[in-house]
Amino acid sequence: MGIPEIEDAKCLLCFGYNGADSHPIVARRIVRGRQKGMKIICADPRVTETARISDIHLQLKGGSNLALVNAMANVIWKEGLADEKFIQEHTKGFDEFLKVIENYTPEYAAEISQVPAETIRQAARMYATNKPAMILYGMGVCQFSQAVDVVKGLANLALMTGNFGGPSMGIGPVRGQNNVQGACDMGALPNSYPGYQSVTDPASREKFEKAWGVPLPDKVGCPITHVPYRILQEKEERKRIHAYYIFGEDPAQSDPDLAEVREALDKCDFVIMQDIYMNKTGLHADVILPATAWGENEGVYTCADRGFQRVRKVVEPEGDLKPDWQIIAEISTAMGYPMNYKNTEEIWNELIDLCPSFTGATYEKIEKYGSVQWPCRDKSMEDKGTPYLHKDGIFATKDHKALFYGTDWHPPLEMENEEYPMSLSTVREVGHYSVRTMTGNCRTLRNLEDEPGWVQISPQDCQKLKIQKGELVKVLSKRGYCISRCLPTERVKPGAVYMTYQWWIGSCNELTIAHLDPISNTPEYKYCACRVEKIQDQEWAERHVKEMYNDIRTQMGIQPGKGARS
Amino acid sequence: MNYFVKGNPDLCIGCRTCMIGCVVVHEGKHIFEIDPDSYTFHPKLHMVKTARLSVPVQCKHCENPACMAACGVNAIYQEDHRVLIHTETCIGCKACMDACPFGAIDMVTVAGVRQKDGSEKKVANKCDLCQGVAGGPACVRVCPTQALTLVTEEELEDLAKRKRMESARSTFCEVYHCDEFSYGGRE
Amino acid sequence: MIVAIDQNLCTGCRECAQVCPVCAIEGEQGKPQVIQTERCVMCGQCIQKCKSYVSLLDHGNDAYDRIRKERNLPDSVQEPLFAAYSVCSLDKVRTALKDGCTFTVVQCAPAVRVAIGEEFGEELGTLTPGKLAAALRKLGFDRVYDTNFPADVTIMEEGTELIDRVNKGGVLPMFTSCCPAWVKFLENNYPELKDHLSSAKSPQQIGGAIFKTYGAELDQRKASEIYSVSVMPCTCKAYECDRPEMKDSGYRDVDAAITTRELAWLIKEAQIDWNALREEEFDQPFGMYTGAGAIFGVTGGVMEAAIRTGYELVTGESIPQVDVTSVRGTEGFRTALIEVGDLKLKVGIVTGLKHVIPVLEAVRAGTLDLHFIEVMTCPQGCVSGGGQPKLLMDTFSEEAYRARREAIFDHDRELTYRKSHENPAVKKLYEEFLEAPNSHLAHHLLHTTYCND
Amino acid sequence: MMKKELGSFVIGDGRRCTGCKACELACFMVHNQKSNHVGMTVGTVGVPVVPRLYLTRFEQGCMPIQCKHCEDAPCLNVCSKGAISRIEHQVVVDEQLCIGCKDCMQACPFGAITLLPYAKDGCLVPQSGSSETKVFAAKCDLCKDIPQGPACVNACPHQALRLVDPEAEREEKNIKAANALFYMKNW
Repeated sequence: MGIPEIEDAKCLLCFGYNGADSHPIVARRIVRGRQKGMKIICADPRVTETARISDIHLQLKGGSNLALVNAMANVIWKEGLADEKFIQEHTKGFDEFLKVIENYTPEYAAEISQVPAETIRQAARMYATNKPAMILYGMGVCQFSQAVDVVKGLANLALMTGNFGGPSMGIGPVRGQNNVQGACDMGALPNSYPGYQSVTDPASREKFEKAWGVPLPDKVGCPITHVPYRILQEKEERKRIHAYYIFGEDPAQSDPDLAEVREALDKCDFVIMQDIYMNKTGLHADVILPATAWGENEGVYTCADRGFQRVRKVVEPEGDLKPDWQIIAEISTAMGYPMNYKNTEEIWNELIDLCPSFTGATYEKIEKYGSVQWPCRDKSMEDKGTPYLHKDGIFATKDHKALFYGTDWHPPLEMENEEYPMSLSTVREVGHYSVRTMTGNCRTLRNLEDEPGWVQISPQDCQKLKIQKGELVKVLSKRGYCISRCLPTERVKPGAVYMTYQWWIGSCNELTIAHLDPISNTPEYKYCACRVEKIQDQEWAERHVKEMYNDIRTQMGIQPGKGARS
Repeated sequence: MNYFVKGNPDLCIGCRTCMIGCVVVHEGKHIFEIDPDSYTFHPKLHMVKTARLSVPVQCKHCENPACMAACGVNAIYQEDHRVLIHTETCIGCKACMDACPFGAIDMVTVAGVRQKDGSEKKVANKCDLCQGVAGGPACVRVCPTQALTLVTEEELEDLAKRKRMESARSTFCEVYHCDEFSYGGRE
Repeated sequence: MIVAIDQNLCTGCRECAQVCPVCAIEGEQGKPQVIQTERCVMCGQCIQKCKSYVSLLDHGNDAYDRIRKERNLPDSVQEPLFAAYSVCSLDKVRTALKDGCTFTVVQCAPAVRVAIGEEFGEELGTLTPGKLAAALRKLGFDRVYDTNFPADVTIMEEGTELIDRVNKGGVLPMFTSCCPAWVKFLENNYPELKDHLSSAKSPQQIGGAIFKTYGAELDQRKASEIYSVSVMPCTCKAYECDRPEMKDSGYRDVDAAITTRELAWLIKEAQIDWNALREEEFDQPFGMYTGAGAIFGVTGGVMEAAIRTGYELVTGESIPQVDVTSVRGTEGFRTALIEVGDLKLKVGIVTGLKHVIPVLEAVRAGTLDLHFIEVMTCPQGCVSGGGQPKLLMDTFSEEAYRARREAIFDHDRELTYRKSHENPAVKKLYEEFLEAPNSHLAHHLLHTTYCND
Repeated sequence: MMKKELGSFVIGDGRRCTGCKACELACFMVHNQKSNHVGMTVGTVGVPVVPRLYLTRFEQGCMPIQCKHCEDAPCLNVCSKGAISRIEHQVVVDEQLCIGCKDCMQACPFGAITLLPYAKDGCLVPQSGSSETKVFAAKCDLCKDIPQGPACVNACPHQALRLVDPEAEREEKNIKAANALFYMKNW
């Protein structure tokens, strides 16, 4: 489905996705859809902007996603709201799925998710009876150890109600960071070449080996979240990692359990950091390769709805920095694999000819139509791409049938306990973006909000801890601690605290746990146990925060001494 | 009658672009070249987020403003459909701040100006409907979801008229089941 | 008039009007207020309340001295002066003290010793009987006696009168008569109930009568030479001692009554260093008093003292529980039932004159089934009297009254004798002089009548 | 509530004030307990009453006037002796330093400062070099270092005095204003 189609959906199930803070432009569509009478069901532990204007807000307890999803499926089936014709014709595995969701009555899910059973029923009815219905899910789904199971769970709901293969329906991942979709399309994944062609499939491997003239390994690569293990604890010498080439990523800020990440970076023999600004990872790198920023180079981005779009250069880069592709080409040539592309189009053409589903997306076509949503197989101008997948229920599986997949819910790994009585979840905050490498240096955004950032706590918990708005507090978990500013808000329920991972001082990733989803290897950012402590000496805390911020900015070579004005 | 900007909580997504737009317009484009410490970030509207809503709140440019009455030094005056504060005259006595029932006025530092004892000079700050800015209020223009609208006298007038018509029509037709307006025609 | 409002200082805030128990203060809001003398009972609560002080800004720099002179206050007075004030009668006392040949006698009320210290910076409710005696002696009084002694005598008289009324079907319920403002209130508004009042005089007047008769004999002095002064927490006592009928000793029983605050002025004027004073005893025999006399200063105190003695007079045995806690407390009107042998004595206590009106209406209608009722005009008895040290902030009044009340009960607990009839001096008084309570002589000297004018 | 940036102040409510001056007396008392051994009772006072708020009468009623602790304080900026400074957001006069030049009295637009006699250890302090009593600029210091201050607010029998915390109240009024917008959003 396409982003513009959001407006025309009759019903939107927004699961674990805070549009207003992560993608204001997408949120515009949701608001406009609401004005056009779209029903909104919002599942989020917090009262997000979408929840605020939703018809039904399923304010579930963190870590109970699958229980809720299964319960909705249970209600849809029990109340006969499923599209049985679509199920027969376009899906299989429905009966095993039914056995799984059998005991997920709304009452059972209510206990786990703290959402009243009646509300779950209303939500399921609303989703099933307003077609076309669209599902948007974000990091609230993906950053759990049961991430893949919940995505499949949501897909089950869409399948049960025939919400596939048409406009303004289906299920849409909204992606966390910019061009995540493009990176995956281009094969920056441990298990696939460009165009999602699997590394373990001999045919694909031979095609790429022939095209690139080098033998390619037939095993899946190492995901970023396994790198610390492969540096620090890997027993087999052959598997241990000695060099780490990082570009456009700041693991020392955005990966969980930062203490372990820093240790890994320091132990690793050779670390290269290629980025447009200095950042926390840069502090541990042996070599810094300054690359051009988004306005200084050109290329192709892919939007969350699979739309290739051209990015063009606006400003000539100053200082000795090059576009990313030129740096990689030079390094590859130096390492004995000559790459002498003249421009990005040459690279793009080589790539789309190797990927059947991208072949038709030439530069010319993208510039003409503004955006081409793959798959676009034919180079002729008529093939404008595919706005939505699985048209008329034809799925990409061999027998074109979608597979139902039901599993049982299980709680997150690290639940609250005696020593760490509250749950912590990472969230987004409008005003700054990602790891603040860019927005951290934009003055008006820094005026709006600056270090050490906020920790959102319910007013009841603030009263118990005797902390006021704006007071600096200490947040601790088994992995470490950080200092942040208390923000009492009725938008969160007691017992849960929420922090944004963009803050360098109030960096919540000092606390998060590196427990991964077995398939997607995404860490369980959205749930770990933590504790909030009052700091008695506020003067010391304020000075300490300012000094830490100055030190970091000085080490990074940004104007030294110009500390943050919090 | 004075104009004012009104926020619609149903459209507002709490992104605060309006606050940044307000500062940039009042500070001027050079804001991005000058030394970050040489300007002051004082938006003239403030985002309010509660459990139920997000919407910015700013001065309503009242017709007989409580702030103007409370001002000890006559620094507040009405001109060009708006209520304005003459910041050179203002002594920061906060009477207006206490008088305003909407909390639309706050006290802000004046960049680089110190009092005799070294403490920063602070004066009253509130929405001036972007006086002298082409295109009118910046917050209205920059809002990504058009949640802010400038309400002028005329609009207010015909809003009231429209509501009167609507209630008259619905009472006449739906309550008394007459089919069309007959201007006092029959019983 | 003893209690007055200065028309130039009064700003018409009418805080006093709300405090006046008899609604005797009238005037428009914002205009000077006027006291209706026929209704006023001179309790002085308006004086305690008034905050409209002589201000440099509003009245000019020399207004203070002028007003101080107008009110003939001693020049040593530096404290703020207010619109509502009580007439100062220190001149008479000063001349008496200077006059070599007058024999000056002074008595001080139970509530004075727990408040006078406050005027010299001591904590609220500091108990200072010893310093009080020392100061009075230093001022030149020939005999420093204590109203607590006549208080014990009052119990003997009133207790006996109560028992007679109960046994012989006398007029019941009987009201106490030691609070002059309450007596004046009854005379003004319920004259037909005057027989309900105990005929016994107040301790001040009983003391005055005794000092000028039996006391004169003991000191071989002629009554005419004696100048009898009393120090009272009350502004109405000055009116009581000047009542025409208060001359049963042949002379004014009490020549002058001054308030606690006036005594403080006198002490300051004599440049006596209050904090350096060493404790001294009251002169005997009229300085000897019991715990029962001491608790007169608190609401329910007279009642408790009467019960402690009345119990023994009726049953012949001493009261099992000396602390009759059932009559204590600060509510405006409370009742209690005391088992005195086989007699079920039903008593009532009123504090704050506003609370007595429904009681009087019940008495008039004959529906009030009580034997004995204590009535005090001031909010919590004499400790909160109109002549007591005036608090700068009303928010401290509750704390002050509580502190003074507790000091009095502490004083009661530490005394050797705690029941009036055990007072050896009282026994000697009856043996040598009065023969017996309510005897002919006692009746002549220590009892009085009401609604005389 | 966010870090305190603005000075609080006490404001009178003319509708409730009866003009009884309990506030003036309380103010004098708490400011002279240590310096002039003023106790709880009138008898312990040996110096003239020097309040720092002034009950003011006008035809329709009366109310006390006191300092607003301005953020750009004319008195502070005019005091050539530097006797007036800002301590923890409150504007305070150093009584020893004040030479009674009366500039602050003329600068204050509210008449919240007046010259009153200065007393120490229970007696008036003479000016150096003359028998005249020393005077100082008396104004509200919001009961600095006085527990349970401000005393005037607690002493008022009719709760006609209110301690205003401008920032906290502004936030509350913002939320009320935002809620009001909730009801206007359909038009």
